[in-house]
Amino acid sequence: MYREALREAIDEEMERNKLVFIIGEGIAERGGSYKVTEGLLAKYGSLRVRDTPIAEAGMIGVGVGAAIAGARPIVEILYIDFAMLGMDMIVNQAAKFRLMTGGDGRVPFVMRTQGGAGGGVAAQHSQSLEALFYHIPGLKVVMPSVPADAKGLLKYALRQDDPVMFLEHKHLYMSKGPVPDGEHIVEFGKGDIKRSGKDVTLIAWSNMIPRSLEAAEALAKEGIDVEVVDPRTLVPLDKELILTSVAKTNRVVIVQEAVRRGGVASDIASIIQEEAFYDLDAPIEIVAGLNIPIPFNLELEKASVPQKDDVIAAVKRCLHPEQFTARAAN
Amino acid sequence: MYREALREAIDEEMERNKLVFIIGEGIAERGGSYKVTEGLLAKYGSLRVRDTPIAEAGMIGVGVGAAIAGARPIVEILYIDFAMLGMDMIVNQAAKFRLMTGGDGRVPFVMRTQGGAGGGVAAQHSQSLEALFYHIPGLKVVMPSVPADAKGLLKYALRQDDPVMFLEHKHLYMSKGPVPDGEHIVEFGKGDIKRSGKDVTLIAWSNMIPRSLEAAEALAKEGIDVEVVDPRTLVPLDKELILTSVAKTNRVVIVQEAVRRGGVASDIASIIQEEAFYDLDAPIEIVAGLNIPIPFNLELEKASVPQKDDVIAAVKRCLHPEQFTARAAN
Amino acid sequence: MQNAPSREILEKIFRTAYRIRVFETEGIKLYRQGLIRGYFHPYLGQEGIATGVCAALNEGDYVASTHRGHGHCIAWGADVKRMVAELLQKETGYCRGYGGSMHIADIHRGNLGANGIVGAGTPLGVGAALAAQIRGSDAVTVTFSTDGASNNGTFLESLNLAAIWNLNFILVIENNQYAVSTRIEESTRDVDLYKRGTSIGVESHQVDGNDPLAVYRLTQEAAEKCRAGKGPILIEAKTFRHMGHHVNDPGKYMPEDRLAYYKARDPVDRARNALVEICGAPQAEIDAIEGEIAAEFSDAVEFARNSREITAAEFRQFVADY
Amino acid sequence: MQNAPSREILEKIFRTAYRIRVFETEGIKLYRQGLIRGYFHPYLGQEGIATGVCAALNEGDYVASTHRGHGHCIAWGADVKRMVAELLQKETGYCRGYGGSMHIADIHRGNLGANGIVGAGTPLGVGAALAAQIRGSDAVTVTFSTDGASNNGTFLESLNLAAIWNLNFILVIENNQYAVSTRIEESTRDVDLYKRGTSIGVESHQVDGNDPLAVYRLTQEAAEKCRAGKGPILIEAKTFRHMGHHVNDPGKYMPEDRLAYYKARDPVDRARNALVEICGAPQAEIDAIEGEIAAEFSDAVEFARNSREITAAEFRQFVADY
Ligand SMILES: Cc1ncc(C[n+]2csc(CCOP(=O)(O)OP(=O)(O)O)c2C)c(N)n1
Ligand SMILES: Cc1ncc(C[n+]2csc(CCOP(=O)(O)OP(=O)(O)O)c2C)c(N)n1
Ligand SMILES: [Mg+2]
Ligand SMILES: [Mg+2]
Repeated sequence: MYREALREAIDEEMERNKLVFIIGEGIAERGGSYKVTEGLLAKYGSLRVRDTPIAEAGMIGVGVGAAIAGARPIVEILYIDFAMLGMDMIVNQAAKFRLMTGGDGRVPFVMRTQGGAGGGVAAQHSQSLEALFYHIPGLKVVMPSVPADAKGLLKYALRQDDPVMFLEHKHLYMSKGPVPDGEHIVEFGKGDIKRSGKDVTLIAWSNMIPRSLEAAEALAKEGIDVEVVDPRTLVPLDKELILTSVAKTNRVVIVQEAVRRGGVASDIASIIQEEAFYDLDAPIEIVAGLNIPIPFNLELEKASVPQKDDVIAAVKRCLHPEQFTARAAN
Repeated sequence: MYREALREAIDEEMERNKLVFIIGEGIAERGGSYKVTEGLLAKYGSLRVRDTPIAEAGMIGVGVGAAIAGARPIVEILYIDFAMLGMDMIVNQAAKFRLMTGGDGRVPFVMRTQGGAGGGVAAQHSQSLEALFYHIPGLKVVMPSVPADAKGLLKYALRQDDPVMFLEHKHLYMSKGPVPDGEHIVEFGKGDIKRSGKDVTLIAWSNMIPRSLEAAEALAKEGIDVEVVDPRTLVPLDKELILTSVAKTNRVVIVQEAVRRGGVASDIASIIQEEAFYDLDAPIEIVAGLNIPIPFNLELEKASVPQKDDVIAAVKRCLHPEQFTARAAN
Repeated sequence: MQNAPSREILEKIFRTAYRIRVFETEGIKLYRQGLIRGYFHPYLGQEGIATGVCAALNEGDYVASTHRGHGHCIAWGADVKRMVAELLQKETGYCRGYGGSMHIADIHRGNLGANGIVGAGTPLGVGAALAAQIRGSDAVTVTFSTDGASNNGTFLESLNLAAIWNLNFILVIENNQYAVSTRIEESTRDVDLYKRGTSIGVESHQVDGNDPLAVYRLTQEAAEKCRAGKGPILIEAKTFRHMGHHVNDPGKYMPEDRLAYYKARDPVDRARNALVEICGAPQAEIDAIEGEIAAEFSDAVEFARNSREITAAEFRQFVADY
Repeated sequence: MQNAPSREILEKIFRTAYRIRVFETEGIKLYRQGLIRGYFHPYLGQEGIATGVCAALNEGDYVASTHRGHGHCIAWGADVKRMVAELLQKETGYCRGYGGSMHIADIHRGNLGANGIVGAGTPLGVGAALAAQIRGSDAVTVTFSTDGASNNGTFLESLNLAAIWNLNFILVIENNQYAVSTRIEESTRDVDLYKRGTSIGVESHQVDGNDPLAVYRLTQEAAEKCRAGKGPILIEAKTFRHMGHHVNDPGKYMPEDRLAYYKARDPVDRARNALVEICGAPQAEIDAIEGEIAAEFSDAVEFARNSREITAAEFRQFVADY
């Protein structure tokens, strides 16, 4: 399970390196709201596994400081929404320290948190905010979609020297999948083809991967062969993998849970149109959240983020743009 | 002058509506670091013009609360970089209140601040962070490039009911331009053609407008006729104006000072390729800041943000893509 | 007992405390039936605070609340119908189903709303107090806050602003001694949170939060001082939850003896006893009040169940404006 | 005078204070000549604090600083050459010209750096103290902070974390009574900032920041207590700037009589007097020290001027990694 894979990664890295430690709200005795840190207190003690007060700016800041001073902190923020309280420490300190020190200062800091809508937790507990970190040079942005990647990427995160926004999804914690035992490392910047196909390149990450795979299976039944590309890390982004796939399919759908306006999908689209303009046979389709905060009402919540049918429709639109755009027909 | 235009807007709106007030660091007796609020204390007194301690989260939060309770606060944040300290109040409170209350609650809150590089103020005082606000539904994002717009947009901001990120540029305060006296209002969502042309659509905002206009003049001498489109407000965005221009020129350059990765330019590009794919004769060119924090060294600082020559080169690339891309030649 | 409040006030206090008790007890049942989704943080055990505080405020005043906001909302006089409807995500709810438990607000009546971000109510409340000052009104704003929020930067920043601007602001810290499962002793070296107010020049008090009358009296004095230009004031009310953090938290980490201690000082019982002992209200009258409030809740559930949800078309229109 | 520090310490204190004085005085001239760009916040008048504090610390300890950071940097033993080179945006500077005045750091020697964000040094410093604890080291971390930063949320959040975790952390608030032109009385009702530490259970002291020896002694005690597991400790050092907020601020808002009061208690003079009075250092020796330090600064300017800037190619390589 995703959450166990995360736990394994933390456990193994804490075992391996005494400088790895973890702080967060209710992560010690209680084992965290999503049970990722269960058992770690008993194993590593209260020096390296400790609860914090409700002070996100403080805990992120303290984590950044500890990283600058050579430790390897993991700071767990309960909801990505709450990371907004610590943005100064992320944006102005963690992300900038390396450049500001001319390269001497490094910040091996990992912030683990989770985002996404579902279950009626409403506007302040449902956001997908990866785009905010994506735009800040100096941060790595990691969004694992399956347990094996969760483990391998977290292990890698804990061995490199730049601040990492490790973004999980509340709906993935219980998701299943094979997880290699022990030394399983996934480097940053290496995307993964989660399903290969020849007709359309579908780019997605985090919880949109399982949803897109479902859509792809449904489309397969109609004879449409979708290639599902999971960048796994948004920064660094595996452009090569994306462009290679686009060169093959000539059609692109990007699926993100975050709101449409100013999301990472837009950026990936801008890169593709810039670097593979002449490969494209149709406009890039972006399937994304509506430009609104997430409503409490479950039906409205569902309407606010991409569903399987939205993905299916987008794939079809991009296969037959002439049916949707007058100009394409000419 | 830009800063006087801003002052006029505040002055006229404070005169007009007793619920308009302004808070910020050093804005009262000292008149603000950029002299925008000079004279307002004397005219309106310390109830409506007041200094704050260095507490960005607090002052933004208090402004949001005052707005919810029906006043019309202007909160001046010295540098947009410091707004990171108040992100929770912006993202989770101001932007969401309207939806979370089912439409009943309104937040007529204006945050004025300034961004941009120049003068060696380094990584924590030079950012262009409009993309962060752009991605948060519920916020309006305003970026005036000339004094008249600064006045008209700020007056409009102070009469509408949603939270506004009013983003000025440190290099524009002393810039000159005609400013209509008295009742001059610029509505949100109405872009402006700052120079009309037929060969290339150049979209820019804030300080990239004067720079792009210079580039356009230089290009005009070579017989290249650039249309410079200033959306003026990024949210709402005047898509119509942009798409109309693109339909005419079939070529697009977008110039932003912010870093390339995940910037607003990417989003505008994604919209154009989505809605005007068949109009485009060449890839959309994005001229943007490098993906790094701004260095202190003046030469490196200059190299980090778009200069006139970068704009000129991009316009030429998009007029003759075949010279730059092997594929375009086929 | 020194200057007991009027019978009218005492009855109001009991009614409010009991109304909250019923709302939470019955609400939890609805939640367990799957009728309510998302988070539900019961106010059980803390009723004395919202009840005492709001009884001391006037119309035109403001309140801002927390994630554990039902009690404040009810004490501020909310329509229980519209509250239940909100929890059931119906169009007749306070937020038309857009907000839910953590966001119920009634801006037209000065309730700035519950809040999903711990600590956020403080700056918002100070802002409302600032707006009142700008308008020249003597309205008082109360922010209900928590022990957890007292370790958050917003506490210092916004209370300090209220202080330097002499705002009519009362910060009520409901110190229930836990933040989810974290004991207050793990979060601070000094569990007497009122001292933090004193340290920045804010008049600060401590009170038994399970004593609705004591809370009422202290708030009344505080509000008077505010209206006389002597604000802000901080009130730390010690209390304890009757159950876990939210409906799905069994709260096993709460020591039984401490729970028993506080349950023996149940604020609803105390409000009832005050009405009986001070005003001599007969049992029949108490029963009548309780019956009336129980019926009111059943009606509210009925109302909510019969209400419709926002339609797709309404939603589209809402979205179009963003 | 009670247990005067050793002659070695007294000389170190004077040398450091004087070195800062020269750096700032001469640095301002370079700024006025247009050789330094961006912000330059002089530490003139506050030398006693950095000097006294750092003299009491050990190798292996950490410091974190503010936007007004030259003094801390020098007191921590930075190479003046590399500091001037940084201000002149040269490749030999501490940050290779990427940082500038507000970001000079020397992470290899435990200086976490100046900071352009008021208040940010506190969590970073607490973090360094936490890292030391994790490593099992008894290193102490000092964050130099300011009156302005004391109204910021980071103050409460991070000092509280240091307290509950018993970190070896000393927070030194340099209370120079102004934040740019804003008087401290306008920013808080209680100008005795140390009380904020007390209110959260942190041992807190006040000291005359213009008395380097007093600062030294207090810091020494505080560091000892930390190493004995009794941290964190807060020290409020009252002081006053000798000029405006930054080089281009004439500082006219500073009342002349207060300025005169503090100039009469000049920390560099006091450090010099201590050396003369306690150790009987002859004037010739003082002159020699001063001459040496002045020469050191000239050499540093020479060094910086002769250094090169980062090349475009080096920069491209740097960027490629982002
Ligand atoms: C800023 C923030 N951090 C964390 C949370 C998650 N959270 C919700 S309630 C809670 C505990 C709150 O404890 P306290 O503030 O004492 O209020 P109580 O629940 O005791 O009423 C936490 C950690 C949150 N909602 N907001
Ligand atoms: C978070 C933040 N807000 C505002 C500023 C702008 N600023 C720089 S220095 C300063 C005044 C600082 O006063 P204080 O903290 O007392 O330090 P001092 O300058 O007196 O040493 C301000 C407002 C900043 N750098 N960071
Ligand atoms: Mg609590
Ligand atoms: Mg100061």
